[in-house]
Amino acid sequence: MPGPYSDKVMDHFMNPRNMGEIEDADGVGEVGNPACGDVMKLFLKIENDRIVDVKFKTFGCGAAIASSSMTTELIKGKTIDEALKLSNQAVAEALGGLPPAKEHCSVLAEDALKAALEDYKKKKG
Amino acid sequence: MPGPYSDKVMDHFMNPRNMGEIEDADGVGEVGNPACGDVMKLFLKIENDRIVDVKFKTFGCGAAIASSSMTTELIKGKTIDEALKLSNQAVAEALGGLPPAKEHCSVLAEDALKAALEDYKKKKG
Amino acid sequence: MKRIYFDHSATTPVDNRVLDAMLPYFAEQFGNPSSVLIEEGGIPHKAVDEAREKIARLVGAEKDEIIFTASATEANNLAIKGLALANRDKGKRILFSDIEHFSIMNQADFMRILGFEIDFVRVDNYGVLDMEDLKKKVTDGTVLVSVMHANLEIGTIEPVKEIASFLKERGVIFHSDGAGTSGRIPVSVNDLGIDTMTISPHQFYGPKGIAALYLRKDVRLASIIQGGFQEMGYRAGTENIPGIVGFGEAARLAMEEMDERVQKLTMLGRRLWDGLASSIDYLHFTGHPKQRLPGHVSFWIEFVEGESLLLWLNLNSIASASGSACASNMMAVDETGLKASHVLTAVGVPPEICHGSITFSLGKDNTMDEVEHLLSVIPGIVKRLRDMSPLYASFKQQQKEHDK
Amino acid sequence: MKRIYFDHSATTPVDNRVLDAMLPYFAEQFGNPSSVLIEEGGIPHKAVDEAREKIARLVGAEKDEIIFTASATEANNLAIKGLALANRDKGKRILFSDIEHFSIMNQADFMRILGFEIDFVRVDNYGVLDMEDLKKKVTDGTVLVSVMHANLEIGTIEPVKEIASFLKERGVIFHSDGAGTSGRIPVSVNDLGIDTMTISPHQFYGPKGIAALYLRKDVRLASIIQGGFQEMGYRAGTENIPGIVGFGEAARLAMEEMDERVQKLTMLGRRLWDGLASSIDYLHFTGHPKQRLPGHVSFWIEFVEGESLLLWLNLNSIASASGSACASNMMAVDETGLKASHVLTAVGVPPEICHGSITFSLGKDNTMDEVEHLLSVIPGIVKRLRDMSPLYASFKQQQKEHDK
Ligand SMILES: Cc1ncc(COP(=O)(O)O)c(C=O)c1O
Ligand SMILES: Cc1ncc(COP(=O)(O)O)c(C=O)c1O
Repeated sequence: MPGPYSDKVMDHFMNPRNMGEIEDADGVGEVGNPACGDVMKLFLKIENDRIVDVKFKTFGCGAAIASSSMTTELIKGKTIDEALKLSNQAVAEALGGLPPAKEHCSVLAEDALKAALEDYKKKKG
Repeated sequence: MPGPYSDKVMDHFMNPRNMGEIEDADGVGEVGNPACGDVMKLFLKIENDRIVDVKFKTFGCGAAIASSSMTTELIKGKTIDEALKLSNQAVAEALGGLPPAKEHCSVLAEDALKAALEDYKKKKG
Repeated sequence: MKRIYFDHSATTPVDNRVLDAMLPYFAEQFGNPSSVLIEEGGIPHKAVDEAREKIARLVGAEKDEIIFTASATEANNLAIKGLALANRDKGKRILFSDIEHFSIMNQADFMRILGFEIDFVRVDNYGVLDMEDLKKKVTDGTVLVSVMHANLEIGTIEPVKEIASFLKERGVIFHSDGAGTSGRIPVSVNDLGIDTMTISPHQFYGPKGIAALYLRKDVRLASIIQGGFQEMGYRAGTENIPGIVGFGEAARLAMEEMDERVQKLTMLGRRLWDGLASSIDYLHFTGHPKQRLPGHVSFWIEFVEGESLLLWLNLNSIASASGSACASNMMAVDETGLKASHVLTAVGVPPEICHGSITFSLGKDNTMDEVEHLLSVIPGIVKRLRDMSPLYASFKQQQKEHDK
Repeated sequence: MKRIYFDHSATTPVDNRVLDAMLPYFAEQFGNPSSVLIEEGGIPHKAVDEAREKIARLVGAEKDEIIFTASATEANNLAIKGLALANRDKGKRILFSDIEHFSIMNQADFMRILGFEIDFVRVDNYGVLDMEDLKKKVTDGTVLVSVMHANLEIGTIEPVKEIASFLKERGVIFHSDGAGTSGRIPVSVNDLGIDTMTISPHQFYGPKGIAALYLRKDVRLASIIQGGFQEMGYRAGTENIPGIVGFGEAARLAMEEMDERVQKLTMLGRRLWDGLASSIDYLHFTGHPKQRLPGHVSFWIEFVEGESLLLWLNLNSIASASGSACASNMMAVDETGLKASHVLTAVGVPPEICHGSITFSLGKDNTMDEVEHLLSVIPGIVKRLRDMSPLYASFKQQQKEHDK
């Protein structure tokens, strides 16, 4: 079906990777865009500065869910420094592009990741 | 074919009655409507106050030709007094009606008749 | 799987009988109706005439009270701009209801450039026009009021007759956008007492690219598209003959089958409504529970985002619509336009939780099996999306703590 | 007898290949392209996109420089009103050529209400724009000039490229009505250098009810019909999908078959021209003898009224058009509108003798046999009408006296 979403986006929307929560997460980031109504929550498990597990929960549109899912795939196994370098463009690109009106969803995913890493740093003190 | 003109109009347009000139006419009337470009010329042969022959020439649209033709039919054999009573509505009615934008053509026919009768009276002195 | 089309508010398929009526006017009877003096123009001219008659009959009007336009949008633009300009000696103040379609709403700026003042009349939580607010806002110098006949997002039918009778007393012109009603439910312009009404055939199995404005005799209207002498001078341009013929046939069929269609839609709609009410918690219906379009069921679900729900329904072969900001502004050039539906906001749904709005609008060819199929799949989708939602998780958490 | 259609300036039949392309979009792919998130919307959305591309290619434009409208008339209205309103900071003065179509001309009053000033630029006796008059009339504060690409009544093709280049220097926006040219002769908007151009598919075997405005990138345009987000915000309303698809296909075919069509029309047109010149006296061709549309032959005949000639041709199975006041205002509500064509008046034909004007506009499916048939019947008709004419009688009389 021709539509505004790439096959990649639809794949991640239908089969989200790493959906769920981590009970004893080392870092949790929750961000939201009230204009659009998306809310993303990212849970990180970190060992030796490396993201060993990641889960997400998202209330939002197709692009928001796919961006969250893709982000978890992109950072799993990465070091914190590597993860910090992840840009929203990279997320959008990995998804095969997002419609212009939906680019903010990948920004939201980047923001959620930053917030979770921030939280991790704060918790670690 | 459905069109703006009645069958009667088309019949008189295609087969105009009394088309031509009368060389030694007793009355001739020529009228024109410069706005539309119609010119009508009516020739009367009158004996004992009665129209014994009538012919017309018309430069003009379908309605103008049909109105002229119908007028000649309606007045042939009539007395002058009877002919003077012929109204443009009567001409239009006899034609099965004219489109609103063409009603002036029947007026023109009435005018041509009046002018020809006027001419007759003038000539008679 | 065969698609289940529950989005008749967006558009409807052209009825095959309508298409058949249109077909001769493309390649065979292709003439220009303005060329009345040649044979080629005669039959199309007559066809336009006959279609106009059928459409007039559908809404109880006279033939020469129907003006063809290219869309409901254009009809709404012709009505607002044309009535305001032609009657500006009466006043400069125009009122729109808060839930008008974009094709009314988005004229506001243009009208202000023309020197008019636009104000808005409130609706209640069912989307019904607030008569008290209207009465307060119709001040001296009010020339025109526009209140739609029914809103296609929430299904509410407005008290147009009551509004018309009040406005008539006050000498104010009244336009009603009937894109959601004419051809769908019985409409009589004289009974309603309106001055102009938009009629949109692609909402009732007619073609796209054609619509009409009903204009009550002796109401003054200016044209917005000038040119040749078509449409009694109100709207120039060579006529869309096949479109007009199809419109006429759709109108004829709508009139003939009206009772049957309404009855069926009422029944299917009721089952859908009840089924949703009993199977999904935290679901809120929108619009008026009784004064609504038959076969129209609209609602929002807490902790479920509309676009995602719509996408999942689509993946399950069900076509629906969503007033979700994300869904309805999908094709915007950027995200600046992402606002929750003004209609849902107007009926008091808090903007931060109305993103789950969905509209099911059924049509004459839908079946009870299709309704039952929808009812069988939607709970699973809702569960799935809620399971993904951090909002639902914390709500459940709070609930648990509260229950302790 | 089979009809002979020589009135392709009024409209053309839809090509069967065009109709075939349209058919799936009525009852099957009927979705609303705005509903991009459901399957029903996807294919129509893509179809609109592809059609836009084909139309862009026809005139050498980019895809997003094409705005769909319902008619050439609407495109002309969008251009004049939309360009003037969006650029009114540049000036309030607008120029039309003296021979623009009604869909430009009749906007004058509306534009004056909006505060603009309209002036007119002369043409010469061939209908070619008078460049000197243009240069004189483009004064400071001139925001917009509209000169059509070709006039369908007299066939003349205007020096649009020259006009565009002058106006560009002066920073004045230039609209050209291409209803008579695009799809008929090769058109390149970049080569011509125009800012906007009207394109009308029912003039080249596409459907009625759809047309387009080419809008050069970064030229500002205001909308005249507001509503949803269709057509990049320039023109709201649910798209006429079958119409758009048919338009696209007609554009593709026109491009593919352009050379062939032009060649054939040129040849048929030449034969018709020469045949008339040699068989009918006191016949005056109108328009430019060389810079004219292929297959377009227009003239007036002294002592022959146009409507009557047209009616007789029609009775002989030949469809033509007449600029005769009587013929072209046939459907006026009363006779007040009966004026000789403003085009013929502008090219210097004295109003009292231009009632015999006739236009033959040939099409791709006409044949040499049809041309020969016309040539064989027209002298008899002319004789018949002249024999009825009192004007011809007195002319002949004068001539006789003069010859003595
Ligand atoms: C109530 C109402 N009016 C007008 C319109 C505009 O219709 P169109 O896009 O066909 O012009 C719509 C579209 O859905 C509508 O719902
Ligand atoms: C040059 C020109 N422009 C515009 C138009 C208007 O076309 P339409 O009636 O299809 O809107 C015509 C109609 O013949 C025309 O000749």
